[in-house]
Order: sequence, then C-alpha cells, then structure tokens
Amino acid sequence: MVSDARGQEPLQSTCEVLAHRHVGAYHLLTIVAPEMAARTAPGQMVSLGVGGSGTLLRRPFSVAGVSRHGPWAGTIDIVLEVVGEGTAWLARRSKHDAVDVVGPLGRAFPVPAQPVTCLLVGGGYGAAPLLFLGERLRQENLRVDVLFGAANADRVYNSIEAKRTATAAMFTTEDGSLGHKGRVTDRLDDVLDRSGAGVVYACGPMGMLAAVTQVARARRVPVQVSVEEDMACTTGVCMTCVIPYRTRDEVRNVRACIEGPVLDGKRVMWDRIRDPSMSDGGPGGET
Amino acid sequence: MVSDARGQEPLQSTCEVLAHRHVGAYHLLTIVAPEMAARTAPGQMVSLGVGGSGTLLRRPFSVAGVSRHGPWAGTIDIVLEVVGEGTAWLARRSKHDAVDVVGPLGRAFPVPAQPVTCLLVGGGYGAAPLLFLGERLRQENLRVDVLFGAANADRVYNSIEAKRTATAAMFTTEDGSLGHKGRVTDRLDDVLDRSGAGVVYACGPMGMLAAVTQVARARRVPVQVSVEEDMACTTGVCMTCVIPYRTRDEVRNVRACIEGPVLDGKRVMWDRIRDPSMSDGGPGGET
Amino acid sequence: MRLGRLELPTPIVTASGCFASGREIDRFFDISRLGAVVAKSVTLEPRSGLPTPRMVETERGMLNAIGLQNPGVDAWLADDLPWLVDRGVRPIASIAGSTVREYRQLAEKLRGQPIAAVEANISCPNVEDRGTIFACRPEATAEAIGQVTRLLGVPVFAKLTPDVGDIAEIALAARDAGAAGVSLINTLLGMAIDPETGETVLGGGTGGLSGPAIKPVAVAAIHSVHRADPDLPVIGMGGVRTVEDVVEFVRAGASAVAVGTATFADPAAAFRLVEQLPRWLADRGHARLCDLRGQVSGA
Amino acid sequence: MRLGRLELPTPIVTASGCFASGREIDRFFDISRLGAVVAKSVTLEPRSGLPTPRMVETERGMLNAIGLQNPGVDAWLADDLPWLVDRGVRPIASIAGSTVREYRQLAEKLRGQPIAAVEANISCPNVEDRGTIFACRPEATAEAIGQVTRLLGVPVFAKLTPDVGDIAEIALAARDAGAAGVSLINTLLGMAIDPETGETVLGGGTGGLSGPAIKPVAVAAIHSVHRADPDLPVIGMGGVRTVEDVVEFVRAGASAVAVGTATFADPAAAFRLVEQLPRWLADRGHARLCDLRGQVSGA
Ligand SMILES: Cc1cc2nc3c(=O)[nH]c(=O)nc-3n(C[C@H](O)[C@H](O)[C@H](O)COP(=O)(O)OP(=O)(O)OC[C@H]3O[C@@H](n4cnc5c(N)ncnc54)[C@H](O)[C@@H]3O)c2cc1C
Ligand SMILES: Cc1cc2nc3c(=O)[nH]c(=O)nc-3n(C[C@H](O)[C@H](O)[C@H](O)COP(=O)(O)OP(=O)(O)OC[C@H]3O[C@@H](n4cnc5c(N)ncnc54)[C@H](O)[C@@H]3O)c2cc1C
Ligand SMILES: Cc1cc2nc3c(=O)[nH]c(=O)nc-3n(C[C@H](O)[C@H](O)[C@H](O)COP(=O)(O)O)c2cc1C
Ligand SMILES: Cc1cc2nc3c(=O)[nH]c(=O)nc-3n(C[C@H](O)[C@H](O)[C@H](O)COP(=O)(O)O)c2cc1C
Ligand code: FES
Ligand code: FES
Repeated sequence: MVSDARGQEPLQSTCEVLAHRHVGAYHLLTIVAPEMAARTAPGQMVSLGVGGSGTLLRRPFSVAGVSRHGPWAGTIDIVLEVVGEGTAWLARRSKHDAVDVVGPLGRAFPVPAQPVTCLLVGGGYGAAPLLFLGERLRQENLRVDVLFGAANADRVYNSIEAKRTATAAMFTTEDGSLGHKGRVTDRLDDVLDRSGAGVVYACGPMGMLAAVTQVARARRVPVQVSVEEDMACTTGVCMTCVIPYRTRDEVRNVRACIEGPVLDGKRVMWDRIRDPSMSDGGPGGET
Repeated sequence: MVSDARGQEPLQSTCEVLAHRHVGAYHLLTIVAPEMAARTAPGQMVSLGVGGSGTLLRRPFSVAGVSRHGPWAGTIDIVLEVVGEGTAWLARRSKHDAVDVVGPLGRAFPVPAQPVTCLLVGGGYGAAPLLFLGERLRQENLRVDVLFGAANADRVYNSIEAKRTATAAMFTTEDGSLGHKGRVTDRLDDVLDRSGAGVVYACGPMGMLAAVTQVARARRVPVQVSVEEDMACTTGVCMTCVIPYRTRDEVRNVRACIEGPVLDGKRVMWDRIRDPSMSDGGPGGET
Repeated sequence: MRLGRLELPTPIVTASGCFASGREIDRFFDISRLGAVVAKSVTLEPRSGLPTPRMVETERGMLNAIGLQNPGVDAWLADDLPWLVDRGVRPIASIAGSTVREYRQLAEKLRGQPIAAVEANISCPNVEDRGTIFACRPEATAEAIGQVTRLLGVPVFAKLTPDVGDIAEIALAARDAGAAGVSLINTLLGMAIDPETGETVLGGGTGGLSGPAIKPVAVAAIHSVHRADPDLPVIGMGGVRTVEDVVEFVRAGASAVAVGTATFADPAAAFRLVEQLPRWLADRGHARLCDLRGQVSGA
Repeated sequence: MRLGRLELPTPIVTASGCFASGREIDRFFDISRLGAVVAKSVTLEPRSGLPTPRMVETERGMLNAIGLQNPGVDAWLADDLPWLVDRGVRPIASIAGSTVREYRQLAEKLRGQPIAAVEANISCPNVEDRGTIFACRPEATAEAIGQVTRLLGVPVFAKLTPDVGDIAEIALAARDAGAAGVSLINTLLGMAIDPETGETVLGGGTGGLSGPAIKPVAVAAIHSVHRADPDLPVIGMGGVRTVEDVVEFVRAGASAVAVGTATFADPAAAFRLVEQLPRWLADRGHARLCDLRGQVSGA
C-alpha cells in the first residue's frame, strides 16, 4: 500500500549553527548542512556530538525540516526538548557555534502510492518531524490531517504551522490548555471516522505509538511509527537500540537507528519491548 | 634563627571572582574571600575546585597577595600560568564567576626574628608569592633584595613591583630579554656577596630550589623553599604530595600540602625526590 | 542504619587512606557527625611508601600509588586513635600485612583497643605466595581473616579487591573465616604511561584506580555479594560522590557507604552526604534508608 | 606492524561488537584502510540477545548488555564474511561459546574460511562450570583455546576479561594451549541501579563497562602480559580514543590496537587514528611504531 522509502547514505560533518529559536517549550536549532539537507527525507534523523560535558555518546534527533536553497545553502532543523545533560548542552549552542552532525540516518516515512488521506498523530516533540512529513505529503497533493497532543499548550509543537499544513487539525492537552483535554488516543477513533484516513503516521512516546497502532490495527488502516530506544552509536554498530519486529516469518530485533526509526507499527511486537522473558542473551555482563 | 610560622586553620567557601587581569604571561585572579584573606600568611596556598571539565581534583596555588580592607572586604590574589585543563578552566573565569576555594593551606614562610637582609629568589610564577612575602618583610622593616628569573621577560612576574619592593633587584632570563642572560642560580653567589643576605627565600621549579639550597648551604645561609609536588587533595589526607625530609634524627616523607609547601631547604633530601630506590612501598598497585 | 552489630547514626563513613588521621578534615567539619572513620591502613612497621609521582588523574578517576605510607600500628594506637576517641568519633582501624603472620600480629596489637571495628585490608600482595593478592584467593582470604577474627572481639570487615573473577566467592570465604562483613571495593589495578617519554606516570609503575570511573564496578560487586548472602553486612565504596550514589549503593546491598576520592575534590564531601541524605529520603517518603537495602528489581 | 604472523599496514583494528558487520561504518570511510576488522562475536545459533535498555552512560564510560545478539556463525559466513573479503578488508572472526564443545564446533565452521585470524572471545560464561567465565580460570582457558587452535590454520587470539587476579597467568595458559596471541581487554563487569525506582538500568541487570574510564585498567593488563612474555602478540583495547592512547598501548606492549566505544561517539574514530598515527610518529622522529612496543621505563 505504501511504497518503501529508504534515505540515502549518511555523512558526517562539523556544521555551523545558523539560528537558535524557542518554539513553545522547545528549542529549534537550524544547522548549516547543505549535503545532508539535500538527501534527508522526513522521518530520518541526525545524531549530534555533545562535547564539553562529561558525556560520551551522540544524541539522536528527528529532522524537523530542511531548507535546500536560500542564501545559506541547505540547512536542517532540529527541535529539541531539554531532558538531560546532552540536550542541555545543545540548548546552549547559539549562532556560529559548531556541532558535529551525522546524518541522515535511518528509514524515512514511506509516502503512499495511492491518493489517500494521511493522518499525522504526534506527541510532544514527535509532532516536529511529522510537520516535515506533512509538507512533503502536501507536495504530493495528498490530504493531510493532524492530531497532536502534549501535556500542555506549550508542549504542543507549533500548532499554528500544524493548522496551516493540515486540512483538519485537532489538538489534545492533558491539562486542557489547548484543544481537547486528554490524550491523542482518546480522540483517535473519532478523528479517523471523520477524516477517513488511509494511512496513519505516528511519532511520540512509545506508549502512545503502541496505542495508536492498536486503533489502526482494529480499523485495518496502515500505520507507520517512528520509534525511540536508547542509542549508543546511532549508526548501526552497537546493537543497543533494538525493537522486536516481525519480518516475513521471523521475529527479529531490528536496530531502531538504521532499520528504523520508522517502522511498520503492526510489525512491532509492542508487548515484547523491554520484556525480560524474551531474552536469549547470556547472563548479565555479556556484551 | 628564623621564627616558625604556621598559618591558621583553613576554610572552604564558594567565592566570587572580583577581577581577572593579565600580567605578562600570567593570569592574576582576585577572589573575594574576606575570612581567608584575614588569616593567610605569605607562602601559604589555596586550592581551587575546577569544574565543568573532565577533571576531578583541586588545583593548588600559592597566594600572591591579600587585601584585607577596602570596599570589597578582603580578597586574595592568585597568579596562574596555564599549563593544562585545570588552569585553562580557571583562566576562563571572569568577574562574578564563582570558584570553590579552600585555604589558607600549609606552612607560611617564617619571618626572621633578627634584622637581617632577606633575599627572595623566584622562578617564573614562583616570584608571585615572594612579592607577597616581600611586602610582609618590609612591614617588619627588613631589607629585601630580589633575584627573579624566567625563560623570558614576559614570564618574569611583575618586575616593576619587584623593583618597588626590593632594595636591590636583579633579573635573569634565558633569552636575555630582561636582565642577565641565564638562570638565577648563575647569579646567586654574586647577589649573595653583594647583599650579604641573612636568609634566602626561594620559590620556583624544583631543580632551581635544589640549586639555590646548595649555594645557601655552602655559604651557611638559612634557606626556606616553597616546594611543588603533584597534589590530589591539597588538604593532607591522600599522601600523594610527599617530600623526603630530615626532621630531628629521622627522614620522613612530609606532605607538601600541609607540612609544606614552605620547608627548610637544607632538610629536604633533594636527591631522594622521585628516586625509586628509596621506596619501601609494596609492589605496584598498592594504595 | 545497622552495620552488623554496629548501630550507626548515619551510614556515611570514610574510605581508608582517604581521610588520613581524621584531624586534617576535622578542620573543615565536625567529623564526629560521620557514621564512623575508617583510618588509613597501618602496617606492623612504619612505611615511607613509594616514590612520587604518586597520583595521576585519569578520565573521571585517578590512579594512586602511595605504597601504604603510614606511621605503623604502634604510632597509630599511640597518637591517632586516642585523638579519634577523644573527638567522639567511632574509629574503625584498618590493617594491612604482607604475610598471614603479620595480620595476626596486627590483630594482637589491636586487641582491647577502643575501636568499633577492624577493616582487614587484604587487597595486599602476599609475599609468601609470589606476591598474589590475598583477596584474589579464597584460601589466602580465609587464612588472613581467620587470624584476625580469632583474636578480636570487635567486628572484622574484609576489604576486597574487585580484580577477581567472582568476588562473592571471596566474600563468602571471608565470612566463613569469621568476618562480620566485607568492604567493597578497593581500587582496580591500573597504569598510565607517558606516550612521549615512555615513563610510567606513577613512581610505583602501576597504581590503584578510584573515583567516579569505577562506580559501576563497585555497584556490581556489592550486588553480587549481597545476592550471595543478603545477611552479610557490606561497607560499599568506589566513586561515591552524591546522595544518589549512596542510595544506589544501598539498593545494591551496602549497609554503610564510604567516601574516598570525593574527599580530595571537596574536603566536606562526606559531611554534605550526612546532611543531605535524610532530606532526600524524607522527600520521597522513605522512613529509613535501611528499608532500601538490597531493594533492586530487574537483576 | 607485525601481529604475530600477520603483517598489518596499520596497527589500528576494530574491537569486536563495536563495528557490526563492517558495512555500517564503510558508509563513513573506506574500512579497507584499517589493519583488520574484528567482527562481532558469533555463536553457533543465532541469538536475539537481552531486552532493552541495553546501554547506559557512566562517567566517561558506558555499560552495555547486548547479550551477544548475532545472526549465528552460518549467517556470518554466508553474508558478512564474503562482503568483507570483497571489500578488501582483512577479516578477523570472533567466536563465543557456552561450552568447550561449542568452541570446537565454531572452529570447525571457520576451518578453511578466508579469514586472517580468529579471536576467541572466552570472556563468556561456561555453562558447564556454574557460569564461571572461561577466561577466569587457566584450565578452562586452555581447554577452550586448545579446541580452537587444534582445528585452525590461522592465528588464534584469546580475548580475555580483566576481571581476574592475574591476567598474565591466563594469557600464558592461552599461549600454552596454542593461542598465537591475546586480545586485552574485554569489558569490566559493572552495574547501574536507578536510585529512585530501584530498577537496574540495564535490561540484563549487569553489563560490561567500556570507554575511557577503563583505559588505565587496559594499560596495566597489557603491560602485565607483555612483561610475562614479551614475544606474545597482543591486541590492545579499552578506552582508546586518541593517537596518544594508541602509543601508550603500544608502549605497554600492544602489537595492534583496537577501537571500540570511541566509534560510537565518532563513526570515523578508527580512521582518524589510521591517518594521524604516521604523522605523530614522524613529528617525533620515530621511524616505526613497532620500535616503541614495550618501550616503558619506571615500571
Ligand atoms: C529516533 C529518535 C529520535 C529522536 N528525536 C528527538 C527530537 O526530535 N527531539 C528531541 O528533543 N528528542 C528526540 N529524541 C530523544 C533524544 O535523543 C533524547 O532526549 C536525548 O538523547 C537525551 O539526551 P540527554 O543527554 O539530554 O539526556 P540523558 O537522559 O542525560 O541521556 C542519558 C543517555 O540516555 C540516552 N537517552 C535518553 N533518552 C533517550 C531517548 N529518548 N532516545 C535515545 N536515547 C536516549 C542518551 O542518548 C544518553 O546516552 C529522539 C530519540 C530517538 C531515538
Ligand atoms: C604548593 C604549590 C603552589 C603552586 N602555586 C602555583 C601558582 O602560584 N601559580 C601557578 O600557576 N601554579 C602553581 N602551582 C602549580 C599548579 O598547581 C599546577 O600548574 C596546576 O595544578 C596544573 O593543573 P592543570 O589542570 O592545568 O594541569 P594538568 O597538567 O592537566 O594537571 C594534571 C594533574 O597534575 C597535577 N599537577 C600538574 N602540575 C602540578 C604541579 N606543578 N603541582 C601540583 N600538581 C600538579 C594537577 O593537579 C592535576 O591533578 C602550584 C603547585 C603547588 C604544589
Ligand atoms: C590515595 C588513596 C589511598 C588509599 N589507601 C588505602 C588504604 O590504605 N587502605 C585501603 O584499604 N584502601 C585504600 N584506598 C582505597 C579506598 O579506601 C577505596 O576503597 C577506593 O579508593 C575506592 O573508593 P573511592 O572511589 O571513593 O575512592 C586508597 C585510595 C586512595 C585513592
Ligand atoms: C556494545 C558493545 C558490544 C561488544 N560486543 C563484544 C563482542 O561481541 N565480543 C567481544 O569479544 N567483545 C565485545 N565488546 C568488547 C569490546 O570489543 C572491547 O573489548 C571493550 O569494549 C573495550 O574497548 P573500548 O573501551 O574501546 O570499547 C563489546 C563492547 C561494547 C561496548
Ligand atoms: S544505536 Fe547502535 S545500533 Fe542503533
Ligand atoms: S595533596 Fe593530599 S596529602 Fe598533600
């Protein structure tokens, strides 16, 4: 139903921050990376080196948009929420600072081959890459509907842009400060009824993705999810970011960083994620 | 011949940087620390916490001066040379930044009980605490002569202030850019002949201190040296900073941080410092 | 918090060799506020230790090679112990020997002394067994600890090295030889070489690695021993710096937590933990820290 | 640089499990520029490994608990090895077993394959000996390595764990069982517990500590083995990140140096070392790196 879309080979380069803006509760970093911008498709991610602090490993972020032309050559946008040391360091970057960027990484959102309505379901900063996707889908002349949710209005990423992109846009917040009070999953059936969407794209917390998948499955609508799992390398070499996934006849631990982050929601074995009984690894300590 | 001077108990506190100036090749940090300033005697040191970087341990610095009054209450001065990560971090501090300070630490320079001429022999930043001492000696109405040396003029600490403090001031630089070309020890005999000093105070690289001691010993002049050894704690608890030292009848490893840094040069066992054959420690790995 | 027979007002104690005689740090805070002070290891005779440099910073850790510089057991008993007692501190002696016989002789010296407990640092080379560390072999562990526990009325803790395949096996050997508990972990064997000159950075060649870098190794060791015998008291140490570290160690199975290298960066490190711990617990509704001991899931 | 019988154009190789199949990083640089690629350890059957979370950052290090997820030896031989050969890479297989028999079976599979060498990862639990790690006992080491060397014409390197009292003893046991050399070090056993919840941070409970934090432990291990047998080739690893680290390892006694965790922070880490090393040496007037092997004073 949906054509498979793989991004191109990743690059690594030291890039300049062009701008740092605040969008609600989030930081939007615009980074000069012409070659990466040219080859990044919505759903793919980049990983940023975080220096100066005691941390060691790269940090993965979905690409929230690219600009391929303009006076600054190509740029990529990253929307980030500060949750720990690495994101705090990145949030302190400003114009002209340098960051080490690797990308684009992973599988992009596949674009429908048929002219169906597309519903984007986003939680928190998960809305950002979906808006990038929405832009792309609109270019294909597809109808795009949006259902974004978060804890509060400040954490609903760029609702103004969402309304601009979508034919129908609905929001939910847990405190009722924007749209309906509650969660996106409370409204999903309703929205699907109204939009008659032929495909669902979801990005947000894993619990939300599982719930969205369940609804989509019940209604036999295809669903593509962008998953998150702790990542040490972001480039496919360490095997830390795996998601149990059904491929053809076998269940396999696929790497979210290069086989994902976009996966077919119905193939993800949601109840096996982080389930100790599923392990056939050796006793603790085995690498 | 010289009265023993021990400083008072150390304090720990988070202090504000009042000023950061460049003096030749060095950085002069003025830190607001009224209680410490009030109890610090020349020769004592403070240790500063270095944060933000990957380093772990405090960094020791001789106090280069105190101001006990004035609009800013008391302050202490530190003169530092950037040699590694910790000093580089400190050299990036500026007005209003906070630093964690412990001090005053260790034994101060003893002040002569008799009215003798005092010769200050300093190498590099070692001149800084000697100028602080010089000020103190002048208050006691003692004649102070100065012999400071360094690699080049930029590294001779504050020669202007030295000339102001001293009755006779002489400088040496290895490149001849200030004073005599050569090292302080080349000139020491000469200077001692002329000044007829009754006590020598020395601060600088360990090799210089050993050489100064040798000359003083030959001339039977008392010599007080401020030694340097790698320090992990600066407060006397780790035993990393030891110097082999003759006390009464025994030779003991004394802690430079609290039993020093000022020691009687003639009691320091210069040829046993870092000498593997002097060890009775267990095989490697023993803590 | 209970540490075997000892009842401590706070589980925060000091790590041997990181607190000297106690006097040095008493200038910064009232050290009688600590659960106990574990003294620097003493040997039968005074030792002047290894040549400098005795330390080097590594990535979030440090190597040290002090070589057990100490004034000898007699001087410690004459000078330092009375001061600690006078100061109202619960003193824990630490002893180190090169032969089984030395451990016995040290225990004889400590008999009847006003100490709360003894830590037998058996992470030392056994000169009678090609320099093999006592705590690397269950038999040597049992022999050294047996000599000490036989003679002493106070609890004896065996201080173990993490440089073994199965630390629980060693802990159980110590217990079976009469140890009241174990202290985990001593430093890891490490080394640094100057790439330019080829000289070892430490005067002693190799040294012991301590500090935050080794914390995960300490937690694994404590957890492994606690799982092997949940009733065995454990003094945990290795990179502890924050209240969260203390709680992590207690959850792994520590009954008391010792502060070592952290004191070098901050002389008041242990005191800050004593002060902060009750508040951390209260904020989370935990009545007592000991309720969290061994409380770990997923392992 | 010579690694036993192998002549490598550069001593920089990859650490097993930190380079996957090779394809992933070949997107960032030409991996045939490396001295060799050591593949992720394979087992007889495919393994899906341990549940996530499989990693946690620690102070200048990381813990991982992958549980040897791998497609099995057959799939590796069918899919990955031909690609490496085709790519012009010197491939070193890595094998891991749970019994002595499995090591033999793995060696049988590798017989006659176009591999430059085999690394036998014996830092694995021996299910026939209560889960004791093979490389913690000289006998188990000799047994497992003996099975592999007997069958193979290519050099076999025994990959050892640092969690032992005397790593040189294990290295010599491996050598005497026919190993051409040893790989030092595997990760250290470590653990992290969430202080708030008491959950182990890793899905597998405990994990392996790697990265800069463990570098001093690696240097000490390499030095100790090199001193015990200066002729035994050593692949050194553990926290290597810079050219200075490479030289430090070589001075300690390494004949080749593997890059592990550093690749996670920088996919081109190993390549940068390949590029920078000759210049570093030239700047200091060293004709060849191998002249520096074991060149250490003061220890
Ligand atoms: C595919 C993918 C896309 C992402 N896109 C975005 C985005 O667009 N915007 C955004 O704000 N965040 C995004 N994240 C989450 C972001 O990577 C984490 O918030 C970030 O790594 C946390 O780093 P820290 O040092 O601030 O937090 P800490 O909690 O201090 O990090 C500690 C460690 O945990 C890891 N870690 C913690 N949370 C995550 C997580 N959710 N995913 C992976 N590793 C984690 C870190 O990498 C680090 O190793 C994405 C994650 C993934 C996997
Ligand atoms: C008693 C005493 C007084 C001192 N007074 C001054 C002063 O007035 N001005 C000044 O510029 N410097 C002074 N120093 C030297 C200063 O402490 C070192 O330059 C500084 O610690 C180096 O830190 P770093 O992180 O920049 O260097 P790095 O080389 O990166 O330090 C690495 C490690 O080595 C230790 N170390 C390196 N050099 C020394 C040293 N010379 N002494 C002790 N530890 C060292 C550091 O503490 C650190 O643990 C003094 C040292 C001592 C012992
Ligand atoms: C400088 C130094 C000296 C030490 N001396 C001793 C000692 O004499 N006896 C002992 O049992 N442990 C000694 N140790 C080990 C510590 O007690 C502790 O076990 C180890 O450092 C780990 O804890 P930490 O990371 O908090 O320092 C010493 C450690 C250091 C850093
Ligand atoms: C994620 C990860 C997976 C690993 N997998 C293996 C493995 O399969 N086989 C093996 O012998 N070593 C494995 N190791 C250990 C490394 O090869 C190496 O010995 C260790 O990480 C130390 O080197 P480093 O600090 O450079 O990473 C693994 C290490 C990591 C971090
Ligand atoms: S993060 Fe390393 S394989 Fe995905
Ligand atoms: S630096 Fe610790 S005792 Fe002097």
